[in-house]
Parts: sequence; structure tokens; C-alpha cells
Amino acid sequence: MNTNAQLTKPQSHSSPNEAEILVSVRDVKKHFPIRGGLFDRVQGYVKAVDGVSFDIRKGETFGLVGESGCGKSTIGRAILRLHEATSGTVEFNGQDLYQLSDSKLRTMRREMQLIFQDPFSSLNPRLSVGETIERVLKIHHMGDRSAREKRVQELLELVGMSPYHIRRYPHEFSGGQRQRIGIARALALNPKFIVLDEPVSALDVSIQSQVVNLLEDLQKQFGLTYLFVSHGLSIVRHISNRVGVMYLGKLVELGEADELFERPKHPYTRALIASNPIPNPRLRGLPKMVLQGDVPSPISPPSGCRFHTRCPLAEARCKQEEPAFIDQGNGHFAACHFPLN
Amino acid sequence: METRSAAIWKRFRKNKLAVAGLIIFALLVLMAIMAPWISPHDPEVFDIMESNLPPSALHPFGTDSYGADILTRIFYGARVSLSVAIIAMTFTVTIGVLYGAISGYFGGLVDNIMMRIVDAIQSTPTFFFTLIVATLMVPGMWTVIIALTVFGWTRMARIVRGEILSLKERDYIEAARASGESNASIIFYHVLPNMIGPIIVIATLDVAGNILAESTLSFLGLGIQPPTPSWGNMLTSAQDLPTIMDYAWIAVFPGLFIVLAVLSVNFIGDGLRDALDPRSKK
Amino acid sequence: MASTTTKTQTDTLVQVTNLKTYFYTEDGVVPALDGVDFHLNKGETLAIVGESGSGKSVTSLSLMRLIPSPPGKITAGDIVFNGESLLSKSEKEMRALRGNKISMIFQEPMTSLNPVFRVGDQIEESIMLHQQMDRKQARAEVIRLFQLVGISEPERRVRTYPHELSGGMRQRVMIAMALACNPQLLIADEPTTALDVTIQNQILQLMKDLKEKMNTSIVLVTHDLGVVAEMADRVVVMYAGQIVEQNDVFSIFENPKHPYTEGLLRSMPGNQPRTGNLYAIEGVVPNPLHFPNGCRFAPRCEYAKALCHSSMPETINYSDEEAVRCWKYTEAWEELA
Amino acid sequence: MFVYIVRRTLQAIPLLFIISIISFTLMSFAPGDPADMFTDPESETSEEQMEVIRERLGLDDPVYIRYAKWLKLVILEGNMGFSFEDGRPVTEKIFERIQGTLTLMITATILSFLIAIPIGIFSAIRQYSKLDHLITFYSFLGIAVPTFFLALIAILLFSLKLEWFPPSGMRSDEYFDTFNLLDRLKHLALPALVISFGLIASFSRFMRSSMLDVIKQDFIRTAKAKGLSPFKVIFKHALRNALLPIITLVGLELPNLFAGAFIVEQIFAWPGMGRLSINAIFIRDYQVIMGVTMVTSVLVVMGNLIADILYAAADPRIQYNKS
Amino acid sequence: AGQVRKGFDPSRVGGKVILTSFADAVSLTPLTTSDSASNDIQGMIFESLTDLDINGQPIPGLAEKWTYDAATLTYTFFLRKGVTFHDGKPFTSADVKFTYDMYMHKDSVNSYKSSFESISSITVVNSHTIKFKLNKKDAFFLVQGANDGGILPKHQFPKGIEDYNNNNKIHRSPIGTGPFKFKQWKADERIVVVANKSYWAGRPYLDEVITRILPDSNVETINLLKGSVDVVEALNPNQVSQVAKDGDLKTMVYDQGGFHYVGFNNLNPIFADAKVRQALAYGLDRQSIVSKILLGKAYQASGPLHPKIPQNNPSVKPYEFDVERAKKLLDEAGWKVGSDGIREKNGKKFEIEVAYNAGNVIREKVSQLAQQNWKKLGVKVTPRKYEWSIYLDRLYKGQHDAYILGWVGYDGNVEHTGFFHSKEARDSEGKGGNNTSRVNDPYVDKILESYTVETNAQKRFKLYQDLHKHLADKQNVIYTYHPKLTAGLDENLANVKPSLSDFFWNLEDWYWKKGVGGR
Ligand SMILES: Nc1ncnc2c1ncn2[C@@H]1O[C@H](COP(=O)(O)OP(=O)(O)OP(=O)(O)O)[C@@H](O)[C@H]1O
Ligand SMILES: Nc1ncnc2c1ncn2[C@@H]1O[C@H](COP(=O)(O)OP(=O)(O)OP(=O)(O)O)[C@@H](O)[C@H]1O
Ligand SMILES: [Mg+2]
Ligand SMILES: [Mg+2]
Repeated sequence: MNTNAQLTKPQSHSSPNEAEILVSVRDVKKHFPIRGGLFDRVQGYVKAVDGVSFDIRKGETFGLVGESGCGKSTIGRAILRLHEATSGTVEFNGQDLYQLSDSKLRTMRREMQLIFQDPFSSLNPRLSVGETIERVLKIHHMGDRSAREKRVQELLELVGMSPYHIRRYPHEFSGGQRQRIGIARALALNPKFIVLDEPVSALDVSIQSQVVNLLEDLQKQFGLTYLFVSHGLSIVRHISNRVGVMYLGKLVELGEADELFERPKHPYTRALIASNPIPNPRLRGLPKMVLQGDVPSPISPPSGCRFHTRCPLAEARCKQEEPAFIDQGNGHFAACHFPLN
Repeated sequence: METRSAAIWKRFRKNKLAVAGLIIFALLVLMAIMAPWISPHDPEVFDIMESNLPPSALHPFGTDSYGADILTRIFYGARVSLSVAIIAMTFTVTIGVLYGAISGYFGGLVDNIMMRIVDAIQSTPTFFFTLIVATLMVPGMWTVIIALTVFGWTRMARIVRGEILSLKERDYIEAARASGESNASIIFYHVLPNMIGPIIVIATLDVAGNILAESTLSFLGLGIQPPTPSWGNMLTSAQDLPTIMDYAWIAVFPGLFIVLAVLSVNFIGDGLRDALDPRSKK
Repeated sequence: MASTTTKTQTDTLVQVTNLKTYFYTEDGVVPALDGVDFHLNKGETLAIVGESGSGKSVTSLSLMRLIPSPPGKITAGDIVFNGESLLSKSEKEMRALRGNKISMIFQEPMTSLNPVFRVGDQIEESIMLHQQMDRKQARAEVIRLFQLVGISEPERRVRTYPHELSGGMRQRVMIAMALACNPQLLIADEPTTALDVTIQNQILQLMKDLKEKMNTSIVLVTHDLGVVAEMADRVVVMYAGQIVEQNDVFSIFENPKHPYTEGLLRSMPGNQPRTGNLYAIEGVVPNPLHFPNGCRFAPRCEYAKALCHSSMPETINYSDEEAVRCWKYTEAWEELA
Repeated sequence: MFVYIVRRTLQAIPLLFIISIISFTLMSFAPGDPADMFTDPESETSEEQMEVIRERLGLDDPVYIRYAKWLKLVILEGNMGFSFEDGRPVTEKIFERIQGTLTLMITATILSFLIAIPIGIFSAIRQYSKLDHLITFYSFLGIAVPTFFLALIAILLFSLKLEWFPPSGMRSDEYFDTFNLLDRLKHLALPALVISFGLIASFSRFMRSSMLDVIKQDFIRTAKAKGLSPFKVIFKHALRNALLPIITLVGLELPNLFAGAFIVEQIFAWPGMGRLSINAIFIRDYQVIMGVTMVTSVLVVMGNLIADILYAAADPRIQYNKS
Repeated sequence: AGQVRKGFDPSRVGGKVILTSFADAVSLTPLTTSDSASNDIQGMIFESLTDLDINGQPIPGLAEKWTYDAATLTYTFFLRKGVTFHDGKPFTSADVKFTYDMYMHKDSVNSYKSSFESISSITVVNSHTIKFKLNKKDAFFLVQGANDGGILPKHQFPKGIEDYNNNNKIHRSPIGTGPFKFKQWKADERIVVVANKSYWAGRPYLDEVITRILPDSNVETINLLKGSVDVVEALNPNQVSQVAKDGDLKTMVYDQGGFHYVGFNNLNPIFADAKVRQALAYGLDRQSIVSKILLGKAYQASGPLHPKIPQNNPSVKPYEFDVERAKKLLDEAGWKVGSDGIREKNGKKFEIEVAYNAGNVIREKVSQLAQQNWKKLGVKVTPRKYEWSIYLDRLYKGQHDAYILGWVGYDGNVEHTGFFHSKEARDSEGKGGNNTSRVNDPYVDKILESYTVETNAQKRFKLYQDLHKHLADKQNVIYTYHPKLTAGLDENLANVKPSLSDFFWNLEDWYWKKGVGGR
């Protein structure tokens, strides 16, 4: 097992400079207003993301896990400024995205892309595969018609599809193939950074690996940086260099992938890992830690440590005092009053 | 590899009703264009002495209460009825779609204000205001078209807006935004093509509505002036007891052509909607 | 550990033989199930795994005789439940079984409950239909079931609408509904796929407990091998409308015979070294309108030979429990080698 | 719920305000002098009193003054002015007739529903059957036949030939002083059916597509899996869900419904607001036109509100505080 | 009950009659409105000092008799005694005085004030005698001033003119002295009057008269066929055969005082030339209008005077349909046929629009006939229909080239000042009288003026006979026809005798045959 404090995995592709930070997220909050009442005034907020900070280094894959509704997608979109964050800053390559004008931002969009979970709704059903990818090039005035067509072919080949697929429409493809098309579209502009919002969750197990492999190959080839959002723990562990764990709009733990999975500091992380069924029938009898209850509402999150309502180790302090997100050693951060060892 | 229009045509051709609709409609249009050459009689000359004659060799569809040859009037009436219906539809579709698209896409306050205007227009008694619009201008075909347009676009706007509200949550819209596409081109490339189905349905309904509305306007003296015929006109002037009871053909033939036009347009619409959708069966 | 008890006739709850369910669509015939044979013993959990579109759901719906018709139709084979052929039953007789002796849980807890009725009423309806209880008794029964599936404050929860419940709660409601009439057979079609792992874990534990308590036989449809390992006694692996392998759960995991089963197991990220590329079964599932002539897995199979592409292998039944459909285990194969 | 209704009502105020301004402005453009409408060039009347009348009508003021006066009347006295024609308060004239219009419209709407819903359900569950095609054809016919024509045919057929229903009016001469339900219903039948004809066509179309959507849903499968009979599955589980979009539709159709009812009132000599407003339009009785416009708008707004409330009542997912 | 009129037959008493009206009444107080629906009902409830016989001659009404002093221009009316209003209060000269005060009040909103222009003062002599002093000779006083408005019950109008102008309660529940009493008015449904059993001339035969408001002529006819109304005053010409076929119904053709015409703005340079007007008159086939469009239900017109009144000059004949003569006249007027067959003069083409009001089928047909006829003369006609209010607006402002209109409802008391006198001409803004064709002819003015003050009937008729000839010659408007109307009524309804100006002239004498009392 990899126990040293190396920041990147030994097998890591290209050689990411440890210090070089591509995306820096600082205390980002995203509160969605809830309107109502007599005058349709704001009555409260869904605190989807409630003060999250982390850095993504050049060339690395940063994994983000957590239960449904904990704010993973929201933070992903806030980073790309597809949602305007309520507060906080996002720096991309040293530039504050939230200071950019609309036109600057549109140019900047070449650099950062998004890949979606749902391969069905993420492609415009009325556009053929070729048109879908070509549009992206056209918006950014990349080459003339024939040059663009050539590039589309290149891209399709790159993601492992035949050029004759160009004229086909999304509905004629399987989920895995569509996901490849989505990847090709994202790659069209030679981005540096891609947010992958559960890119394989909707795919069959046998196809998942194909897509994950493709993503890894592309990363190697182009020196891409990924933010990989998923609730599939095994996949995240496989693909990520570092992993952040979110709970109710907050980051509760962050660390090297193996380190985090082997030695979770936060009880929530541990519960999450324990819940993951092990594909070995011989181990089924083993006692499991079952996390009771559901995630509380993000409109009025619990006081103190947000996890205390479900935490098997919670004590009085957890209810009152919000734990700080601190380095527990070797860049392994956790927000817990009683971190595990 | 076939071109897109060829593919659409191929899908369209598969739909027998749609093809039948297209053929009928083409014939109707041809009829309108060819009216001066194929009409058995002069549309301007008629003898009241010859009124209310049943169909005969001389007058295949009979004559009306003015003694005019009904077949001739149907040929000429096609010109007015079809142009009014189609041009007004084009206008209502264009305005309604743009308006609805902008309102729905931008949402929020813009949407709120734009939709209140639609509400306001929709809740006012159209009849009266059509009358005003029409009387502010010289009566004629264009008056009718403008009157039909002014009060006809709101339904389209409403439907389009509703569709957009749901469409804009789709991931591919977000993908387009993420790749730096501007709002206008998102609307044109990603949103509108995906709601062509409902747009076509409303548009074809509008064609039917326009053919009939033209007659109401003309009846009030605001539209097409007699003796220039229109189908709606012919049907309206047949709304009289003895005509319906004793000279049914005066009502039946124009009625038949209205139904024919309405049906064919609707079948074409259905066929087109399916053909334009790459997901539909080949 | 393995369920190797000798099986008598009365142990079998369901016997499916040569089941063919076809969909007659405008584009052509989809042989969604193309000669499926398996059986389910009393008190046993049978897992059906396989790629999307392989026919798992069609199998479960066929057992309920709820194949949408048109376009679907069971064209051949038989399903014997408790010694009686389901296919020869009238629709009315089937209705008496559904929700009563055989019940079903669906994948999407979000959409499987009717959004406009209170959850309690939706269960009561089933109880009143099958158990001749009046509304009051039925309500008491619902509350008992809610307690059973671990829903707190059952008196209040019976009056809520589905949208007021979380996904996990809704799935519990679905389970309560399925258990309402003490079914002999519970069909669970991907009961946890839409849920978070933490909630999935809760639901799986619950199903296990209930099975112990009520001695229900379960058909569990899933594509998650982790869930299979956790729950199943025996496993049926499907591919493209056919069963390619079936065996007890340990043999499947430890000694997979069919290349597809093997591929599936190897694809699991948890099962492989965390370095380098993941193992992947290359290619895609064939289009059901144009299945290959030979073995349907052949185009993606590492071991495939000309024979595999040209003709379809027969199912080899090693025992009642164990079967595989692959040329590799035939004499023909050995001759080739 | 209460808050919701109050809020929606408050929201309607600016809307009504806009409508009143649009109407008033447009009206000032209308050709024809109301004072002229009180003369008849076809018989011996003299028109020397026209100036007196003009003054009484206040037509010499500029538009905005007239609007301000009108608005003042409405707000301060809840009165919508006085009819040019006979000097009676507009409110009073409308009040006399509103019941007629509402009776007709509500009956027609209910009738349309009662007929369109089963038709729609049937053509959905028997999609592409002969009957489905027939219904489709009928719904196109419903669009293609003008109301006035249909009304005339209906009168000829059902009143003159078959003698089932009286041809016009709201009640028989015998029942002017006493209320006789049967007599009222008989008079209501034809005009309501004529209005329904087109509505049934469009409602059944919508019902069909809505039903088609619903029967594909998972919860229908759940209901079947419970062992429920097809009847219960359709009429309990599917119907209520399929009705939801139709409820909104009615709200949207209201303005058209009014327009249709107006024509029908004329042909069936039905005493209602339609005839009042058509007459007012012809004689340029601005105050009455304004009054009718405002009342219709209020009814439309109210209709939409009721539709939304019904929707929310039928669909527990809707929360009043979400807009 | 009071006394009994001549020929009263008690066996005829009973039953109700259902009439129709296109429009609802506006107000039932006399002269507050000019619409025919209101007038008809008012006529049933109210009476004037004088009444008219079927020829329009004055006969005693509420005034039993009267005298005239030519020297002082004073009429003395002796009122009928024992007459009561429908509420039982007696009728006296105070009511008469009050009534005329209302009609002549400066704030009075009524359209008939000109009828009372000649009255200078009214003096009550005693409870049943009243004097009217005139300010000028008025040949029409007995048929206009003394006949044009029913006598109002003073006690009903405590606030005087304000009640008269604005009191809707009074307007909608009138009390008069006439043969019928008001019973009920349901807006847009019906108005009911019932027999006044204590009517001074004996009760009307009918117990009840119901006027149903049916806004469409098809609907009217259907109701007649169905038996739910008893009388339709004027059937559409093409619906006559439908009614005639029905065994339970009969039709009755009767004359309506009036004339129809194609009008012009005589100030329009094209029409300023009489030759042009004459040419168009010669070129219009009136014979066809009468025979084909009106199916024979009309008289060809030679002028504005109906053939059944003494003012008509029988020696004036309608213009022949003579295309050649018409062409010649146009040539003479300087309109030469252009290359396209359309006449032109001074570079201006003879192209005119013939306007008519929307919904009037007969006028639509006339306009189309004119188009066809005049085309042969080299005149290009565009028929054009207008919604009524726009039609009027343009008419009053003189914006129509030519228009089709009528002037109906007169009898032997016809008086054409309003139509032909230059002082009644409308100005370009549309203000003024009913002389919408802008006739400005001193000769005509003079005759019109002498006519109103000429008390000798024969001399008076002679004046109009001369006028008739003159107008026929000038064709300031093209006189097309005098109308005949066809009523449709129940076979058993008897004694329906319309006068030239009033269909309900003898309503109190209508009765049901054989005591059937309606169907
Ligand atoms: N546009 C929005 N308006 C209001 N609330 C929103 C909006 N988008 C997301 N939310 C809420 O914000 C919270 C976080 O949502 P988010 O989609 O980021 O979660 P997630 O972690 O991606 O979950 P999942 O695994 O289900 O995708 C949720 O409670 C969600 O309901
Ligand atoms: N109503 C239907 N009409 C036509 N084809 C159908 C229908 N339902 C299922 N099929 C086809 O039957 C085959 C088997 O589908 P099934 O739903 O059983 O797959 P599955 O194994 O449950 O997949 P998943 O994991 O995606 O649920 C597929 O090819 C599918 O396209
Ligand atoms: Mg998400
Ligand atoms: Mg499935």
C-alpha cells in the first residue's frame, strides 16, 4: 500500500508540478433562494454549497464524492461559472473567473469544459454527431469548414469512434458511445481542465471501464486536469489522485486517494466506504456499519458538525461546535472533532 | 451519405397520410394559381336570374344566390383563403416563437413582464380590437392578415415559452453554454429545433383558424371585399335558412374545401413533425 | 455454506422453461428473451445480472405477465409457479396473484409510486383487494408493515405523499407494498440502483432481514456485482436475451465459466490493481434487431473463434444449478484446440 | 393557500390595469362617432341634439382625461360608468346578463369535459384503432366548422326537424316567473352543445396525448403489479394524473371560450354579455365595452386562478409558495 | 271598464301574441330614444293628443276634439274625461303641460325637438282644456307636435327633467294611458305588455303582447316556423317561400312608406354634373333590382314619394334602363371612353366605389348589379362594404363616392326637409342634418319651406308633386325602389293592418280567429 506522503501516485502520467495549481476554490458558497409568501419574497435558501475551499493541481484528477444532494454538481458548475456563486472566488490559472466580462468568459470557456452524467440528455437530439462537435469549433471560429470537418473526424477517432458515425444522430448510439461523443465535444477546444459530473454512473459496468480508460488515456496524452465527481467509490479511488468528500454542502475530508480510502479520518467517510458492497460473497457475513437515516435538509442544516445527526461517534460538542477543516497530517484534511485513526 | 433534407423527405414520404395531405394541398395551391385558366366562368360576371341553380354540366357545383358559378368562386376563393391563412400563420409563428423563446429563455422579470402582456392581450375581447385594427387600415387582404397576426401570436408565444422552460433544463443547453455559445445561438440551434413538434402543431391549427377568421372579418366588412370570393366568405353568406335547407350545395362545396385544406395542412403538419425528428422511425 | 441441499420437487417455487418474449416493433422483432430456462427454489434469492438491455426486466415482467402488449408477447415456453402454469391462467386469475402471491419492487422509487395519492392509501388498496379487509383493518396492517420496513412515525407517514419522502423512504414504502400480502415470490428489479450507497446498504440489510423473517423467495435483478455478492444464493447471468451462465453465487465469483461473466468480474474497479488501465470488455451490446448468428457475445469475446461467430452454442447443464452457454466447454472446442 | 390566493389576486391588479389602458387607448382610435350612433339616416329623426349628447358622453375631452375619469369612477365608486345608450350604470347592465353567460360557459365546459375525457381515454388506450382515427378526424372537423354554421345546423336539426329542443332563448314564456329546471336545461342544451363541439375536439386531443404519457409511467406498472383491474388502473391511477395538464388548459382556453360564447349567444338569442358587448361595439358604447372588457378579464383571471388552485388541489406536489 | 269602440266584438277577446324584435328596447319613456324597438313598445303604452288613421290623418286621441284659431295661431284641445293612467291616477291637462315642458326643455335629451319648434306657449285653461300657441304657421302641428310623443304622467316625475332624462326606473317601467299596460322587461329576452282593461276606447282584444328579442333573421324565421313566435314583421325576401310553405302560417305583403336609393355626395366634382347622375340612373337596371333582387316585392321608384301617398306625382315615370342614352349623356358631360374602356375626363378616370353596410344582403346585391351595369357605360365600380358605424362616419363626412341607403317609415305626412334642404346638409366634418347627399338646390329649398306652412292639403300635395318631378329630373340620388315588406304570421291571427309607417297601427284590434288564443 502506498503510505508515503507523495502527492501524486507513482504511476501518474505526465509529471504534474506539485506546486502548480490550476484551479483554486476559496470559500465558495452557492445558496439557491426559495421564494414564496405574499410578495414572492425570498423565504430561505438551499445551501447547496456552503463554504468550500480546495485546490486542483495541474495534471491531477481531483475526485469528489458524497451522497446525492450534497452539492457536488453545484460546486462543479460554480467552478465553471455556469452557476454564479453566491460568494467566494474561483481562480483559474491565476485569473479570478468571477471578475471576467461575459465576452472574456466565453473565450475562457475553451480552457474548461464539462462532461455530464446523463448521456441521453446531454446531446441535442436534433443535431448529428458531426454537427454537435462542429458547433463548438464554429463558435470559437476554429478553422474553415473543411478544417473543422477534419478536426471532427480526428476527435471521433480519438475517442474510439468511427468517422462514419459523423452523420448519425444521438439516439442511434448506446450510452457508452454517447458519453464518448460528449467527451469528444469537450475535447474539441483543447481544454486544460474538465469537470466530469458522474461521467460513468449511468453506464454498464462493462462500459464504465472503457470510458474510464479513455479518460485516463486522454489525460495522459493532453496533460488534462480533471475534477471527477462521482458516488461510485471504487471508480473514484481508481482514477483520482486526491479525493474530497462532501457532506451537506461542505467538504468534510480531503486527501490522497489511497490514504483517504485506507485510513479515513472522518466517520462519514468511513461509513461511506463501509456501505460500498464488496464484490465477494465470502465477506457478506461480516458486520457492517450501517449509516442510519437520511441526509438532513440543506435548507436548515444541523448545527455544529453537520454530520452529528447520523454520526455513531457524535458527542455533545459535535452538536454545538462546528469542527474546523484542518490538516490531520500529510495534506490529509478532515473536519471532525474526533478524527479516526 | 444522404443530405439532411433528403433524409427528411425520405421519412416524410413514409407517412401516407402526410403525402396525401401534401398532394391535396399542392393541388389546392395549383388551383389558386391557375384560377383564371381553369375557371369555367368569369368571376366578375354573374346573373342574378341564374341564382341558386343546382349542380349541372354548366355549373358543376351550382350557383349561389348571386347567380355566380360556385366552382369558379372556389378557384378564385382559394387565392384569398390560402394566402391569408398561410401568410398570417407565418407571421404568428415568427412573432410567437421569437417572443415565447425570449421570454422563456431569459425567465425571471423579463418573462414575467412579457407574459403579463400576453395575458393582457389574451383577455381583451379580440373581436372588438380586430375591428379597430382592421378599420385603421384600408380593408383588404393585408388588413385581414395583420389583424389575424396581431391577435394570433399569443397562443404560440405561450406554448413556446412553456416548452422552453422545460427544455432549458436539459444538459445539452448547459453544454452549449459551457462551450461559450451565445444566448441567441443557443435559442436558434438548440432550443427551437427541439420544439418544432409543438410549433408545427399550433401552426397547422392556426392555418385552419385563419381560414375561418378571415370569413368573420370579411363578414363585418373589414376584410376581403365582395365580389372577390374567399371560402370563408362563401360559407358565411350561405348561413341562411333557405340556403341550408333548399340549396345546400352553396354551403357544402366551400365547406368541403375548407375541411379539405384544414385536413391536408394538419396531415402535412403531423408528417413534417415526425420527419423533422431524427428520432422518429425511419 | 453453499446451498447444496438436495432438492425435491416441492422445493421449486418457479420453473421457467424455454421462455421466449418477443417485441413486435415497427422496426422489426426484438427477441428480448430468447429461450430462457431457470428455476427458483423456495426461500432462495436468485440474482439476475447482465448488461443493460439483456432482458432482465423483461424476465421479471414476464413472471408477472405484465409485458406491455402490444408490442410484447410471450411466444413460447412456460412459467410454472407453485406447480401451476402462469401462462395458461386467465387475466383475472393473474390479477388475483399479482400483488398477492407474487409482488414486485421497481427500480425507480421516485416514479413507481403514484404522485397524487397518499402512500398509505396506495398500500391499503392492495391489501383490501387481496385480503378482504376493511379500510380500518387495512390501515392497521399498513402501519404494521411500515414498522416492519423501518419507517419511523408510521401513523404520520401513511398520510404523506410520495414527493414528501426521500428516495430511501420511498423504496421502503415500495417494499412494504410488495410485502403487504405475504408474497411467496418477491421480484425486485434493481431496487437500489437509484439510491446512494448508504441508503442502498440500509435497504439491502432490510431485505435480508425480511427474507429471513418471512421466508420469501426473491428474484433480484441488478447489474451491481457487489449487491449480488451481498444478497444472492444463486446467480443467473444474462446477455442479449439469453442466459449465458447460472450457478451458485460462490462458484460464479470464484470460478466463472462464461467469458462474459469473467469479463464482468474483472471490470469491477475494486477487483483489480489500482494502477494502469482498468480491464474492459471492449465493444458494445449487439443491436437486438440484428443479433449475430453465432454466439451473441462472440464479437466482444477474447476467446472467440470462427466457430463462435458462425453458430450459436447450446446451453450445457452441469446440474440443476449449474449451466453455461459457451463453446469453450464443448467437445467441439477441444477439437479445435 | 390563503396567502397564495391573495397573492395571485394582487398580481392580477397590474394586469387588469394594463388591460384597461390598452383597451381605452385602442378604443380612442376606433373610427365612428358614438354620437352618430344615436341618429338614423334611414328614417326621420333630427340630430340637432347631438351636441347635447356629445357633451353628456364627455366625448369632447382628450383620451387621458376620459380615462382618468373612468378610472376614478371605477376605483372610488366601483362603478364602470354609464352606458351611452340609455344612461344606465354599466355595472347594472352587466349584472343583468352575467349569469346567462356564466351558465352557458360553465355548462359547456363541464359538458365538454364529460364527453371529451372518456373519448380521450378511449383513443389513448386504443391507440391507432379505428375509433382513434375517427376521433382524430372529428377533432379536425371540430376546428374546421365555424360556430355560426354549426349553430344553424343544430337548430335546424334538433329544433325544427326533431323538435327536441327549443331554438332560442333561455326559458319558455310560461317559466318567466317561476323557475323550471327542465325547461332551463332544454334551452341550455343546444347552445351548450354547439360551444362544446369545438372544445370536445381539442380537449379530447389533449386528453389523449396526456393519457398516452401517463400510461407509460412507472406507477401505472406498479398499479398493475398490485393486481388492480384495468378499469381501476385507468380510472383511478391514470386519470387523475392525466387530468392535471388539462386543468391548466381550461384556464388558457377561457378567453377563446368567451369569444365562442359570444357568437353563440347571438344566434341562440341567449341573454348574456356577448350580445351586450356586440351591441355596444356596434353603437360605440365605450363605457359598456370597457365594462365588458374588464369583467371578461376578471373572469379570465379568476378562471386561471381557479384552474391553478384546482391543479394544486389535484397535485399534491404543487406547493403554493412556489411560483 | 270604460266605453267600447265602434265594432267591438267581445267574442274576439283573449289570447296572447308573440312578436319579435332584432334589438332590445333602450328606454320606454317617449322620445328619450329613437330606436324602433323602443318606439314600438312606447306606442302600445302611450297615447298622444291626436291619433292617426290608417292614412295618417289626425283623429281624436287623448284630445276628444280641438279648435284652431288661425288669427292667433292657437290650438285649443279638449281632453277626454275619465281617462286614467295605468296606475289609476286620472289624466288631466297638467299632465299634458308637463309632458310638453319635458319635450321642449332645453336640457331635454330627445331627438325629436324639431317637431315642437313651432310651439311658442302652452296654457292650461282648466283640468281638461289646454291651449297651444304657435309661433308660425305649421301645417304639420296636428300630426307632429300633437302626435309625436305620448302624454306622460306628471306624478311619476317628481324631479322633472332629471327624471325624464335619467331616471332608469321610470324608463324601464313606464306608465301611460294607452291600450296596453307594461308588465315585464327582461333584458335581451322579452318585453311584455298586457291589455289595459279600463282603456277608454274599450280593451284591446289581446290579453297579452310579448315582444321577444331575437337578434338574427334566421332565428326569427325558425321561431316562426316552430310556432314559438306568432308574427314576424318583415321576413327576409328569400325566406318568404319557407314560411309560405308552412300550413299553419300565412304571409302578408304590405307597403312600407319610404324609398331606397343610390346616393352620392353632390359636392363631389364627378357627381356635380346632373348629366352624369342621369346617365348613371339610365344605366342602372331598376327592373332587375325589383324583379330579381327583391323578387318583385317593391315598386320601381321615380322619386322619393311613395306611390300610395297623395304627394306622389303619377305622371313622373321611373327612368328607363337605357344604356345608349346613358352613354350619350356621359359623352355630353365630357367623359370619354379611354383605351381601357373606362371613361375619363381631364385625365381622371371614372372609377368609383359603391359603399353599403355589412350584413345587408340586398344592398350587396344592388352594389354588384350596379357594378355590372355601369361597367357597360365605361364606369368602373368597386363595391365595398363597411361595418355600420364606419359606414355612417364616412357617410356623414361625405367620404363615400356612392352609397346605397334608404329612407323609410313615412306616410301621408311625409316631410322631406331633413333630406333635401340645403340647411340640413352635412359639412365636411360630418356635422349637420340628414342631407347627406349635400343637395343644394334653391328651388327645392323653396318648395320644402312652403310645404310646411301650407295648410291647404290639396295645395300642399301639389307642391310635392312638383318637387317630385324636379327631383326625378335632377337625380341628386338615384331613386331605386319603394319597398314592400312581407310579414309572416300565424294563420289564425286576424285583423293585422299595417299602415305605411306603422306595422302595429291597429294592434288593439288584432285578434285570434275562432277564439283559438294562439297556438
Ligand atoms: N437550481 C437549483 N435551485 C434550487 N436548488 C438547487 C438547484 N440546483 C441544485 N439545488 C439543490 O442544491 C443541493 C445540491 O445539489 P447538487 O446537484 O449539487 O447535488 P449533487 O451532490 O450533485 O447530487 P447528485 O448526486 O444527486 O447529483 C440539492 O439539495 C439540490 O436540491
Ligand atoms: N416495450 C418495449 N418495446 C420494445 N422493445 C422493448 C420493450 N421493452 C423492452 N424492450 C427490449 O427488450 C430488451 C430487453 O430489455 P430489458 O428492459 O429487459 O433490459 P434490462 O436488462 O432490464 O436492461 P436495464 O439494465 O437497462 O434495465 C431490450 O432490447 C429492449 O429494447
Ligand atoms: Mg449531481
Ligand atoms: Mg431493467
